[in-house]
Amino acid sequence: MSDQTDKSSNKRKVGEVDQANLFEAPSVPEQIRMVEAILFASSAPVTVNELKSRMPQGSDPESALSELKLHYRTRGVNLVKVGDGWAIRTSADLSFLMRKETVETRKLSRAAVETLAIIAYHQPVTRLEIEEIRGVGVSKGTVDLLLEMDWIKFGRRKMTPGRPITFVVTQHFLDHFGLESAKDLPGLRELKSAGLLESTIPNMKDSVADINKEDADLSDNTDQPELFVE
Amino acid sequence: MSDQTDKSSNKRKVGEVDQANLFEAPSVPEQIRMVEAILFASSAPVTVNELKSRMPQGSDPESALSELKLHYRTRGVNLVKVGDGWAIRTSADLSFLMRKETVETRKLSRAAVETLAIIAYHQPVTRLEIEEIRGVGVSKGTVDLLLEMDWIKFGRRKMTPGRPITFVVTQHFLDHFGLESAKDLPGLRELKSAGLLESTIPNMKDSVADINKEDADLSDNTDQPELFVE
Amino acid sequence: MSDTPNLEFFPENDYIVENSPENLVINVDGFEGPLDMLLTLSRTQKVDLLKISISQLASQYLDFVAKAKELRIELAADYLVMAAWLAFLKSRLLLPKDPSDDGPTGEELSAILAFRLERLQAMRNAGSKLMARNQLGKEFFSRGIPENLEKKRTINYTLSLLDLMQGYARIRTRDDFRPFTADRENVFTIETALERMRKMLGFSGEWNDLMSFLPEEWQNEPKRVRAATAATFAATLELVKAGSVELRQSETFAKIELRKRNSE
Repeated sequence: MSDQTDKSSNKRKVGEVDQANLFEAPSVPEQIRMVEAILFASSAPVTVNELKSRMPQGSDPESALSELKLHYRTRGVNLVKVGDGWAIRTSADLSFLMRKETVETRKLSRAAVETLAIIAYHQPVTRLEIEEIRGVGVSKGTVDLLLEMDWIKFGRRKMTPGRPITFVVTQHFLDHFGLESAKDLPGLRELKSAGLLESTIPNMKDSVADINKEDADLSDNTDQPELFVE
Repeated sequence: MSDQTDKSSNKRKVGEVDQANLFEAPSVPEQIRMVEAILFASSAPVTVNELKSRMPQGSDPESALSELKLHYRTRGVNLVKVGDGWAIRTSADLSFLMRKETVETRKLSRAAVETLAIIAYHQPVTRLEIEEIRGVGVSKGTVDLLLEMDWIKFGRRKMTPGRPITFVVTQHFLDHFGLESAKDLPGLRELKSAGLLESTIPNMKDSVADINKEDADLSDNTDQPELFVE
Repeated sequence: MSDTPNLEFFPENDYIVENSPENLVINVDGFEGPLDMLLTLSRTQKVDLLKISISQLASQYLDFVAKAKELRIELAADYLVMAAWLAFLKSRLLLPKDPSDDGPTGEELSAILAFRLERLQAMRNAGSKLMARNQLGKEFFSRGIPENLEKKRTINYTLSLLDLMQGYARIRTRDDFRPFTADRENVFTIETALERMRKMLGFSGEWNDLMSFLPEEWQNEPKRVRAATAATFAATLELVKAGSVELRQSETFAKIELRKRNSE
């Protein structure tokens, strides 16, 4: 605790001094306790902004979060980042103790898993693009199920003819699979460098002469999912 | 963390040694992690027996619990005994964080504005009189809201049959509008010259408002409501 | 732990298809479209997907379609589209390249198909990897007793003095347009006054105080006096206008007097 207190002077940025003085922000250990309490109490991830809005003025939840992350690193519960939120979750290595808490979840069909994977790795992606990748139509039921599970949501429209709506994964998806962001999807980098995340399909009917991976990489940059543009 | 490891040798009671050897009980820090995770994830307080049954054989949840209790003593959440079970709870002093306060600015409803205006201009005024002036009933919600906002309060009873209670505006109301007294409210003539009244209003009405202003303090004037139905 | 997929989808080997077309017993319904079937067929070649013989794959697929036709199995349109495309691909692979033809070569078409198969396989693997991850509510858990966030909504009502005054003004103006129903008791209508005046004027040729025309029961309460006076005065004006009455007043605030006008 004491070292946290020592750090407090460094933590405060120069511009914040006035405000901090005005509002008498809580001490750093106290702020850590506050963030801890808020995160423990919530089953859903809490954003930094929400922490800020609930804590006394002048609080700096960000540094409290990094202290807490460190503190819980080796404990039975950990502080994890989920999208733009933070949550406390039990350590995955203790899952064997948790049989009792496990809730029976419905089994996803292969179509649903594939569709989910395509949305996660290709997002934002249109229904047509999903169908092109799977080589088969996507049933409404599959999309509805994923929407209902709050794993996918509608993204913005594509700037292509017809302005089709896109799908993206949700914060809840990240939370469910323990991902900090969609960039942390397993094997994403490899897939990308192998050119397998291209959203355009070489046209089968009048295919262009030089379809190869280099071209595929260069093609259609405007449609590149923003998440994966590096 | 390190001090917990050091303690592990002391924690094991003599009688348990054999069992512990047989089943290789987890280390004390590990047991603490387990208890921590189980308590966190459980939807109800967990008894020592239940902890024992869920943890690997040879575990000593009691000492893990007392370690945890000590550990969380000063933190944002505490380990508390609930009945014969144990649970993690927000520190009592931080319960104020479990409130999400949102401030919403709303326009007062038309009914409330009119009711308030009538009370301000005609006070002390009974509910029936307000209804006569407005030409429609006054809902309890409207009156309650104005009472709750501390803009109106009950005045004394009128000396008419049924001795109805009257309403008057409060000091808070006067402060809010920067008025010395309700008499400072502009009269109908001023409202008219400010363009707030239709010019078709007969002159008589102006004088009525002026009478009202004068009469405002003469209060219990039973004639008052009638002044405004002409 | 993390190697075990948590959400089962049909395991890949449910689709084992014997290499020879004779044994090809496929529940087409079990396939997720022609691309999925091609992917399954490609696995029978027991080589890396990158080294697969597209030509052989195309043949397998076309054999299947032929067999299905023979067995009068109805195939969905996209299976037939794929068959047509594969037949085209095969012909391109077999025929020597015509330099005047700027269409895609058989190799190019093969590359396209290989790419699509590879990509579908990649997505399938990604889905497995995703499902094999530790999942919330399975391997890791959120707080079992989440505390209810007490949502306290403070509503600040805004009201300016102007709003208040406008509200009052609104009521007062509205009164003038509201059907006049209130307080019949203390209302003396012009109609009543007119009727009364006409009767009284019948036997009056002298100047008379307007106030004397007021009914007795309207002469006590100030409020009633005011109402009756106003109505009687208005009625008098009507009668003056009609030419049946003369009106006079000697000075400001003096008595108003009237008399019946001679009709000649």
